[in-house]
Amino acid sequence: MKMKWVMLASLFTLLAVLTGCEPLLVLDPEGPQAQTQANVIWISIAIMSVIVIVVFAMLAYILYKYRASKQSDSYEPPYIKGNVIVESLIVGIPVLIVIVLSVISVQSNYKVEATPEGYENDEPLVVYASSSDWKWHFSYPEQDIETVNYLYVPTDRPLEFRLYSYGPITSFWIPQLGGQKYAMSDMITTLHLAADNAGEFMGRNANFSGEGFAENTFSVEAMPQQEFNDWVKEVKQTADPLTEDKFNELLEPGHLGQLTFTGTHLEFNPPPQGHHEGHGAGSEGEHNDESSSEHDAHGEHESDSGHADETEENTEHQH
Amino acid sequence: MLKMNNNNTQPLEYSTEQGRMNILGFWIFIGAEIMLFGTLFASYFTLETRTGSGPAGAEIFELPPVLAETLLLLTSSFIIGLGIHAMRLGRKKAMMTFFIITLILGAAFLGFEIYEFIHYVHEGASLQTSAFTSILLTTLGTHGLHVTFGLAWGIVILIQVIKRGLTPQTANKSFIFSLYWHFLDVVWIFIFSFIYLKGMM
Amino acid sequence: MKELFPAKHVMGFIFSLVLTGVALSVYFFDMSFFMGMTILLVTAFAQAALQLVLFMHAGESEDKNTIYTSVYYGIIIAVITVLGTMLAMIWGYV
Amino acid sequence: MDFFERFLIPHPSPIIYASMAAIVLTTIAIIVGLTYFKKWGYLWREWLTTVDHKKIGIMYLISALLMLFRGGVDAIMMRAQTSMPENTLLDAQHYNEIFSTHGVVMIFFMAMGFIIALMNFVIPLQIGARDVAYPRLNAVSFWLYFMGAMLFNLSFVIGGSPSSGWTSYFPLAGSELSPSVGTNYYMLALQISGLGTLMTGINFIVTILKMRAPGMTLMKMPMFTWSGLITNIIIVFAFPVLTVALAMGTMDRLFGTNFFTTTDGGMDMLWANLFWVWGHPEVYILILPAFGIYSEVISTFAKRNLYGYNSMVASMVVISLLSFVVWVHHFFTMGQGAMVNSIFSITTMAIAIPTGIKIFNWLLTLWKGKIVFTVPMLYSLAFIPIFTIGGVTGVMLGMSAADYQYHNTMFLVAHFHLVIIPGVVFAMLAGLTYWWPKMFGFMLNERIGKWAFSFISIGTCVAFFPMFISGLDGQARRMYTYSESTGFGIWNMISFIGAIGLAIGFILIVYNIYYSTRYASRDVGDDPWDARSLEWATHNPVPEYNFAITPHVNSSQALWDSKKNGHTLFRDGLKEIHMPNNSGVPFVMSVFFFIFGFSFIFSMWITVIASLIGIFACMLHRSFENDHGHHISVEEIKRTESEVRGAKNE
Repeated sequence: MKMKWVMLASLFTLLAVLTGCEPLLVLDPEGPQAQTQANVIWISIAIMSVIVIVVFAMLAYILYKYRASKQSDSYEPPYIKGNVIVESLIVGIPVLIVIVLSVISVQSNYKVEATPEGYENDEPLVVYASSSDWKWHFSYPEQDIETVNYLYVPTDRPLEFRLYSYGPITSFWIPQLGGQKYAMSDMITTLHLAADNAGEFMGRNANFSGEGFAENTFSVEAMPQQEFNDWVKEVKQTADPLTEDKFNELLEPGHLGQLTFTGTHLEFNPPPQGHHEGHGAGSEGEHNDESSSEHDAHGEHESDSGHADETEENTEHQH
Repeated sequence: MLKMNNNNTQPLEYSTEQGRMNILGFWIFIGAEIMLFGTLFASYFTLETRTGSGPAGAEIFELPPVLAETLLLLTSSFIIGLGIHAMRLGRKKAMMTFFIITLILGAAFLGFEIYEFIHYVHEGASLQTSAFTSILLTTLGTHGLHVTFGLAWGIVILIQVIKRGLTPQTANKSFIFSLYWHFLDVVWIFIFSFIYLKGMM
Repeated sequence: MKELFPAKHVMGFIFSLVLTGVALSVYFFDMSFFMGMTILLVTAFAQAALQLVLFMHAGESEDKNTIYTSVYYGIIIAVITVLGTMLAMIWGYV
Repeated sequence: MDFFERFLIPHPSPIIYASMAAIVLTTIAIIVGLTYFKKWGYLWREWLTTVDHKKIGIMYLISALLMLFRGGVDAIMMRAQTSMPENTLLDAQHYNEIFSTHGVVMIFFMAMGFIIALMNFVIPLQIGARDVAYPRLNAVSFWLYFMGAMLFNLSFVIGGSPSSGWTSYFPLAGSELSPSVGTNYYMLALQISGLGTLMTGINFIVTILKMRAPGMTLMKMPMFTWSGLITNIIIVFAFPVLTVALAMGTMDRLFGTNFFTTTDGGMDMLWANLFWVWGHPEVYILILPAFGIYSEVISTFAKRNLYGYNSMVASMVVISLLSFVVWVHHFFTMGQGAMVNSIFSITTMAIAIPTGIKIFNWLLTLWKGKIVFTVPMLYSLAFIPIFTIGGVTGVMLGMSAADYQYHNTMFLVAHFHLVIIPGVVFAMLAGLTYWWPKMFGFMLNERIGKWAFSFISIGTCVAFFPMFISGLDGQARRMYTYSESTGFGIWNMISFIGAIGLAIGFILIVYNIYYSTRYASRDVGDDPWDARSLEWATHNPVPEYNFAITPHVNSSQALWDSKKNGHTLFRDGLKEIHMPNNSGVPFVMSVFFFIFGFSFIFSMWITVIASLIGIFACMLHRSFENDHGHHISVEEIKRTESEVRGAKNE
């Protein structure tokens, strides 16, 4: 009996905290995608709470009512094989719940995979976000600048992140703007986000990627378009250009602070083409304007040499 | 199909309870093997076009040796079927002859496969060349290892039949071995169809 | 001698050779990918069924239900694995 | 010297040196002890060569308990490290090794060992059989599992542990980014023990299908046997996938193939795909036997028949199929698009339906019952609410859009621990306590057992509920440290306290075993719980041949019917009993497998070939061996039976 109260109490603490004054990052959305996800989470919490409460109540009632200490010694529990109506109810109700949840799930899936709601008519800001052990490189091809470990974004534009990795699989995650997506070395994945309000958000790699994983974070600052433009202008005036040598140096395993460059690494170290190699037919028109085979070879060569450096450094790193 | 509702008409390999359990257990093992090769096929189809800097299937596949391997294995599967038939007739000599032919055909199959592998390596398609060649040679190699193991197993069983004659135990082992051999043929048919023919289509 | 070569086995063998021949047509004739795959699927599964029933005697023992269940289960799960893998690894992106 | 350098641990620390010393000392102590008490012969005759399913079950049990403590120590260290922000108890590399080995040990060697232990001991008894279908193969299975476990644990002191997570995602686990031999240990140890598990699967399917007592049709099997049958079917069809994946991973690491590399067309996500094609069914391999145990325990202590037997069976069959079609939900965030995610989201949530049916059937079994709160029953009752929370959060994770936010966070960690701990650990503890008298002939102390239960169940809630919150607040899993400003500190501290509670609970269980072994009464009768199924119809301790006379069965609760409704279980007279002989070959063969695995890990090809020859020699020996077992005469059975009864009358 004791147990149940502990559990109920923990559940209520959970709910109290979830609804409490200091909102949890995931449930404190600052963009339409995170909003969609938070809505799905709230709806599912609500439906699931009903199930949990029903099960708890039934269990508590039955345990209280049918405990042996309360029954007479002569009581013989009956033999009950089953009952069609009861059994169809315990099948039927879960089926209905799953159908409802499936509809919600499918709708929200298409929502989070598309341009964010309310931003459909705007040209998205494309940012290439690539990870290397254990940092993030953000390339702004439109602005022709690149940052490391921090991200400035305008608030009134949809954001289209193109993710890939120099090394292990990582997962790009800004909880308050929207859920994560993997960055992998052999393909580009696309994540559509948007920031409704200005503010500073936490971003990180969520997928375990080795020794420096815990510190593999970045900061995100959303600001009005005008401020963003000013920042770009300032970067163009003050930052050093990103050279190939410099970039290869950056790729070496380790942690770096926040860095800013003019130019992007996309020119000399292009991202993997399309989706999976050889299956990118559908996406090719979407993403590339160059002939893919030439670039593939080039890219491979580049990442090869980058990789060799990495391994060397890796062994050194582990002394 | 043979009817066998009572023990008198039951073939020797089914005559003991343990024998019947062994046969059933082997069938379940075949279920697991279906999944093993299913996984290899799933990986093959996924990696099929990922040839990196190496050759694609159409560039290295050659029909004649593949066709020879197919015919050899199909025939050996037919012959071992005859072997089991002879065993059920109690004709030990005939059965052993069929088993020996089966094993010879199996060895010839392996010979062709080894030739094929050498050819691939020659064409610059080794195990390390690309994802495609890795999975190609692994899938073929897994089947080839099964055949090799089958050859050794078949010889061991033949020796036992020679030494002990057709007892419930040796008959049971021979029958299970025939199941294994037929199954390898089935797997080869899928390799033939979905690796070679699909690749050369 | 004749009793060593039961007609059913011989016919089965000839039939499997024929099926192999039909499958080969995808190599010798020019046809669409869809058509070729259909032929291959039909001939491969027909061959497998032939081996299973005729040569492997899948249906002869008291455990035939278990045997068929095990084989079908294996085939179903294997096909799901192949298709699901293709879906998640390749088709989903196009 | 180069040759020996590879055996060194890359990052030694005082903890590791201490454990090395402890392992060496324990080994010496065991060897000296065995020699001093002259127990080598006993050990060899009674245990190492045994083919008796009961003894094999007990050996599985001991190994699983040992592994529980190995994995548990890992867990405590992890929780201790993260209990405070910026803690420096462990460095990143150690933390990574510890969470990797924690997962592997707990899933493969603790949970699998435990379920196979109980299946081994109970299923043949429940179906009224003398042994399993292939007793010799059963011994091989155990020894392969055992050698796999030992091999994996050797990584702690020789060569270094794996550190890329229990899932070993490539390319992180590839030879470039994980150059130490740790991941080789992972690949080979799991391969060897997986082989053993596959054999167990085949063995038990045949046992259950072919060796049931007369009258026991499929729909009259006890629920634990049913769950065992379904579990083993899943094992047979899931483990070959792991075999292939591990083989490919090994080849990538050692032979330079390109399956999961990032160059030459390799595809890292294929590993994740194959791993989870096996991995999701594995979850049900673990949980279905637990469902079976709960069905037995709840029915026994509610003094009622199991409600909705048919729907219980049907739901397990549905689960066995559905478990193979949901694996992509482990990587919804891979970018495969809304369509694929929607398909797998729906199949994932669909699994909740048969699982829900089972929960309600248990509740309805309790209804109108006469509920006794024994220790096994307490675990079963605590399972229902905790598992419900774990289950519904699983449905939430199944909603793929929201999963983008839960994926890789502590929310996920909370979910699967709240499923696996009540779903597997509670069940194993319930089953252990429940069947303990059948295994060892005395009961575990109820009072200590209830204390242990309280610590474990409350500890579970305290340890894992806070993770839901820190997960939603953005704490990713597998982070060895975090900064104070994140605010995760308080939740992790609560978790650590819960973990200590769990540890105390497990120590109490060990104390209970010690205490009960010394002080408990040996006079417990054959059926101390007033239970319902056949295993309680034979004597305590169970004779070698299980049942002197094969029982006749008329329902799924045959013993209950014989006690209450006048059904006669034993109708025939005594007959000679045929039993299999012991053999040392399985043990020897597994030692060769161990050598094979070890040399493969360190690329020592000469010993690899030598051990392979050894393995084949063992197989050859088995093939040529003419071993038809032995017969136990009627007189001998009579003597044994009267001895057992005599012991009870003392």
